[in-house]
Amino acid sequence: MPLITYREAIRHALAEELHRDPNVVVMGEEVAQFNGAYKVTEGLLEKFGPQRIVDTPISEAGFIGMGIGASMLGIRPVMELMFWSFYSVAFDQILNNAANVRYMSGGLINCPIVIRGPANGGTNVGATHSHTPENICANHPGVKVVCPATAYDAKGLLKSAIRDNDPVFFFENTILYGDKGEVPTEEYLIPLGLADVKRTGTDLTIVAHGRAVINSLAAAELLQKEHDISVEVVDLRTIRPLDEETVLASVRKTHRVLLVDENKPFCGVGAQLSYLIQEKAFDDLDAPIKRVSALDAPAIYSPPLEAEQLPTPQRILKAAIELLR
Amino acid sequence: MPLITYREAIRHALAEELHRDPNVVVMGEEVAQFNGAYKVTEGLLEKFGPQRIVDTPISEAGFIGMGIGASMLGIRPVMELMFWSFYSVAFDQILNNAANVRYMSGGLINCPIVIRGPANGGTNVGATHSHTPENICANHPGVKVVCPATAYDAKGLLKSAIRDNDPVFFFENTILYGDKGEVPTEEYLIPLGLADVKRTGTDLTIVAHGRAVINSLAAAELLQKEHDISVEVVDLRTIRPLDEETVLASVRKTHRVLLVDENKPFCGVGAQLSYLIQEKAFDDLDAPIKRVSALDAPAIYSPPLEAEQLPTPQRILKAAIELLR
Amino acid sequence: MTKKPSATADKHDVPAAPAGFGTAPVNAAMTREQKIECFRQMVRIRRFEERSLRAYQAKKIGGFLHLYIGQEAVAVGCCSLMGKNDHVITAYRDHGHAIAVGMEMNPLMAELYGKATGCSKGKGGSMHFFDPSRNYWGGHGIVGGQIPLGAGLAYALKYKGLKGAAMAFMGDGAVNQGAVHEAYNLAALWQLPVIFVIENNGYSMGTSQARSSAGELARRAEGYGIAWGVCDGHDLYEVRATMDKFLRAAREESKPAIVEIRTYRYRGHSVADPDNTYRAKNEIEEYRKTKDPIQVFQNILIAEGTLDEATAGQIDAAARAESDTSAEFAEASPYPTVEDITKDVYWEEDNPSEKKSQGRMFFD
Amino acid sequence: MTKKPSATADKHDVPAAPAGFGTAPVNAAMTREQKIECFRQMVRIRRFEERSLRAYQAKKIGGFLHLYIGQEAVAVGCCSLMGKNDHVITAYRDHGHAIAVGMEMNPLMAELYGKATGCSKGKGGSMHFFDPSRNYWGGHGIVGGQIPLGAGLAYALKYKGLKGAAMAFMGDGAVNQGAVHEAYNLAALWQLPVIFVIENNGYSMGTSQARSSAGELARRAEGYGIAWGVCDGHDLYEVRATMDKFLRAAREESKPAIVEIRTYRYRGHSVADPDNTYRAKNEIEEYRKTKDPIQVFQNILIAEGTLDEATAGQIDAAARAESDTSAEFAEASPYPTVEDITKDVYWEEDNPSEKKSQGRMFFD
Ligand SMILES: Cc1ncc(C[n+]2csc(CCOP(=O)(O)OP(=O)(O)O)c2C)c(N)n1
Ligand SMILES: Cc1ncc(C[n+]2csc(CCOP(=O)(O)OP(=O)(O)O)c2C)c(N)n1
Ligand SMILES: [Mg+2]
Ligand SMILES: [Mg+2]
Repeated sequence: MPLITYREAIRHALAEELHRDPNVVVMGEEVAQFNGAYKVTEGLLEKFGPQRIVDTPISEAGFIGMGIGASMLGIRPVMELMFWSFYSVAFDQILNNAANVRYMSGGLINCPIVIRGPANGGTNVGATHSHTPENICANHPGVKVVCPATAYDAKGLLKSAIRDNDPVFFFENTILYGDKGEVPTEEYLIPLGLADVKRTGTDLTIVAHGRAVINSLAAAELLQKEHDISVEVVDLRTIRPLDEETVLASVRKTHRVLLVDENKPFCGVGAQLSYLIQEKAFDDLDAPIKRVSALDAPAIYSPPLEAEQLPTPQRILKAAIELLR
Repeated sequence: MPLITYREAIRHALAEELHRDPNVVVMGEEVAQFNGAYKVTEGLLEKFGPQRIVDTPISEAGFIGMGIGASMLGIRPVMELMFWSFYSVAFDQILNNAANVRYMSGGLINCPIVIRGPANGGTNVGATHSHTPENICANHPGVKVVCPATAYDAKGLLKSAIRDNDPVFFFENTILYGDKGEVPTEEYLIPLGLADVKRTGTDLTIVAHGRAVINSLAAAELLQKEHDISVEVVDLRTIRPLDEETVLASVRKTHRVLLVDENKPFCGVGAQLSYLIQEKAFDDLDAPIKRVSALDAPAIYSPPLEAEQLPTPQRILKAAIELLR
Repeated sequence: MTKKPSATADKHDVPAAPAGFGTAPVNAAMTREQKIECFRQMVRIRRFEERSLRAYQAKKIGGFLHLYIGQEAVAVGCCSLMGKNDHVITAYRDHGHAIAVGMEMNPLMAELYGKATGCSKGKGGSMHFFDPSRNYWGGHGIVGGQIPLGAGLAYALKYKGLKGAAMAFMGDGAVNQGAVHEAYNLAALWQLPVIFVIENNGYSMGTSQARSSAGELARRAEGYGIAWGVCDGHDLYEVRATMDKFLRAAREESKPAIVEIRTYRYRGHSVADPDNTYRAKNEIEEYRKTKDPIQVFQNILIAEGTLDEATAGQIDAAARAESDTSAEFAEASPYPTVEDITKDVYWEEDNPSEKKSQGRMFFD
Repeated sequence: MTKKPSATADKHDVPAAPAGFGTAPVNAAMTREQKIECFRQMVRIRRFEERSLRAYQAKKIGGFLHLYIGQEAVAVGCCSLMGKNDHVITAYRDHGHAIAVGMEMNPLMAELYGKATGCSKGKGGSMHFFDPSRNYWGGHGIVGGQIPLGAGLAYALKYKGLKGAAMAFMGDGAVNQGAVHEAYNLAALWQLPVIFVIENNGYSMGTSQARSSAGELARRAEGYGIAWGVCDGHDLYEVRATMDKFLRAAREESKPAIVEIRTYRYRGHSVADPDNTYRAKNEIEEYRKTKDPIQVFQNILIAEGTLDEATAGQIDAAARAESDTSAEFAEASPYPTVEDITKDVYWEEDNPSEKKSQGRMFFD
């Protein structure tokens, strides 16, 4: 299988779906002529033309709302937020209009929109540009939330997202864009709501999503090598729908859980998971569930400090060892 | 002590603080001439004049942002959101500017703004008007979040909020506005971050905030009378800062916990509490923590059904009995 | 803070509708039946609203009830111009538009009652009427929030190469929401076939236009190079004559426009609004007497010889009867069940045979 | 979707600065020292920026670096007019304004390096320079998000009865954010002493003004009944002459305004921007050659006899030295500690002796 980057995997998914369905439109700031702020959409304008690849003004509420309206008439817009952080100025369109229009119309309308873009800290762009709102989005019934960690997952999940008839919010990561992974040349889809056990193990379950998966795998490697601890890493891949079976099966095997994500801790994804795990696997737990999330402050700019603010392999390792003590 | 309504208690807090500090300004849609959409600010225009009680256009991002800017220069704006739900159009101002400006300036600037208004379901105003975003706000370090359940608490907490030098988000409830409670005539303050045990008990701890406290107390009453179950009800009053000591002390006494709130469940306040409780009181728990929250769908309009969607005393009672089985 | 009055004249001095819009081509071309149909629709809206008010007072309806009484000529005038590819979206004051696009009273009243037979199955309520089969896209509660969606309907039309237009209605208070301006700019930049219709009834809740908006409402179009117009909304012919021009430019040349239609609501902002702090009783009376859109149009039609008093009376009686029937229908209908609460959330859950996702969709 | 070019001429055809603004009263009244000081500030900005660019290329700086090179006359011209009650707020391209209000290079460079000695203690970075002691309120990353705050500074001035003005700077791309329009309306309605300054450098990232904005940028003011103006931003005298008029109206009559200042950035949107997809190299060269604000002002000052080449050279050498020193200062400074991450979040936590709240403030 060819090795391609996470960025290319997303681009291929876009290209294939643009090719498959003439109603798919890619829209956002700098996606066309500039080839994308992070070059995800590079070359698409040339290939599909300005009808299908559309540059917008800096009007997130306006153009996302426009996409929602267009989706009600059968267009399938794939909206790029240059950063997911900018959902802050389009929050009403995203989490009232897209999330609720089906419900409020008693099911008469559906809203097949995809909103995608990077949501991560770690690139020293400061507090306003480093939000990871997958928890906040997933709080809203009516939406689906996807957080791929690898090129393979990103491609298969994005294709499913674009074909989905509900609003799907797709969270990428600028730090992963350059990561390479094996991606088949033949077409494949990954269903939303299916977690992936990225590493099997017996002593501890780590549940993670997004880049935290990568750091957890690195930590797991060290734990095995240096401490002889066997860690299973469950990559949620999708936050909502959530594959609770895979999570619970792992917990029932290892009896100890560490939750790792980049969210700010208060009401982060890990909070929801810990409720769910203790509720459904109470008697299987040999120790309290622990979390590693971002240190609880707005994202700091200072580069070496921001690295520490996020879940590093070292912080994960330390938490794992404490948990197993 | 005089019996006054929750609405009056808030009004008195506003009037006292307006009187005390000439930099306090009350601002929002219909707060002045119309006397407030829910009449919370009734009479304030007459008493304090149009400099201090200011009607705004329907521009939540604009006027809240304006308040944030004014607060940096020493004004202490108390902003009314007619519904907290409308934070959706001002999200960026509230959760980027107010929440982060202190941090991003390395502590040079503080933002003593209060944003208050009702946040609740149960009045059949549909999905877009029934958000309860205390979980979402509290996810953001830099802000404080208050959810009073009684007239007494509302007054004492609002006065503290207005004197606080950090942004404080104050969540009221249209259904509680008419509820009466004893409120002293002499001045008092309730510190943020102090929970209140609203009922003592030995068999089960219910942790709740806002109107869920009232319904939990009703359920506790029934549980005592009809099932001889003794329930302790802890009213958080403030979500952030959080009085974890009071919660944990109760759990260590009863060994069983039911979390009740109006949030949509995924990453609701209850999720955070369950992480915290299982982490810090793992060995004290005799049963999994359970939750009663809103049924997981956008707020339905249909009046009898919306009542069922929220945590009713009956649903709380049922959950409590199951938990104790 | 002192507030300077805006340059715009206050609502009060809107002049009486100048006569003569009946001869505008779009009106002259109407058949007798079409004219009477417009009259009938206005009457049906009025009677439906009055009936729903009584139901609200009898506590059959929850939440808000924003009545359209006094504004009927706007919705009916605009919607009577709709062709097969024309679309409508509006705010929460949405009963008039629903009837004007052809929705039946039964599902509307049942929706107000929160019944499963309602147009939104009791899930949306008064603010959320929808009928995609009639190109009616709601009914939206967040002030101004529907306006980008309206631009999106126009975007879809243009994308698909269909010659149609979207009408995106909003109130005079909504023009100060940021999303509205973003949509103006997008519509102008991409020449989307959308007409932004400002139903200026003089007030946003208890705030007069002068206290909420600087400048003239529709004239903000100039900042975007968009065509704009202002017209009186009491005379249905005038509404049609004005809108026809802009709709044609939208359909044929894909040109956006902003049109301010001056109208008036007789009732409070919503039924719960005490309505005595911000306008004088005689202001309302004055409108009722001299500018009532139904009365104005009835007078015109009678003067034209299109209608007689007797027919007008029959139409009115039929509308009253239809409203009463709808209330009976609503009353007799069942409520949704608790299981229904979590339906209509996800398309996929409602179409299990086509479901592709796995995992848990709902939580507790 | 085809995009029609906006009515506004593209950046390219901005005419060369007409001579003669030096005689405007506000410029004629300047002392020789004041003029040289303005020149010096522009040079200091330029050299600071160039030095920071080298530091960025040497990987001493993280994240974004949005250089102000080419736009110096705007910040210096505007800020040189500031009185004690005048305030400034801007977007992420904020180094120029920081130096123009009088901030020292050391804490600015240290901030870029993410050091504890930075003006924001290394917490804000390039986009978040602040100095309340110099009436400088940032440095904001969300496009347009600072504009309502600027209106709020003006609101506070008016509330306190101080005769001052707020200048709220934004780029040409920012005018399409809804919050900007909401602030326009509020400023107009309440007559707030705020000047909204659009620094039109022709592009928002890779998008030319014509592709992002319909109509003329500052003219949107008319929709709100606000005064507006457009001027060239290459000639510091012109910037001062234009802004002085609006600043006086703001301070003395509490009148808002929107002023578009046409300028140009030589560098990419940020240092990471490849800058070859959307404009021609010779467009940049043309600006450098004929409109460079420092060169333009130097020529004027020399022609006036205010400055000679030698002094200009000394100023430049001093600015280069100062920039190098600031880089050394930054380099030598310590990083914040991990404990610092959770400081400066809450005023109350940072002022424990005055703390009133209880409970847990931070979570894990
Ligand atoms: C964003 C937002 N803010 C406030 C409200 C509350 N609200 C509902 S209607 C209304 C007044 C709107 O007035 P206008 O736009 O003139 O429409 P009208 O009611 O006159 O039809 C307000 C303030 C809301 N629904 N959404
Ligand atoms: C709400 C929001 N959307 C998008 C961005 C990303 N972004 C940062 S700067 C910029 C271009 C802004 O251009 P302009 O306003 O002309 O200012 P300039 O960079 O030219 O100074 C964009 C799109 C952002 N920071 N905030
Ligand atoms: Mg109105
Ligand atoms: Mg620009």
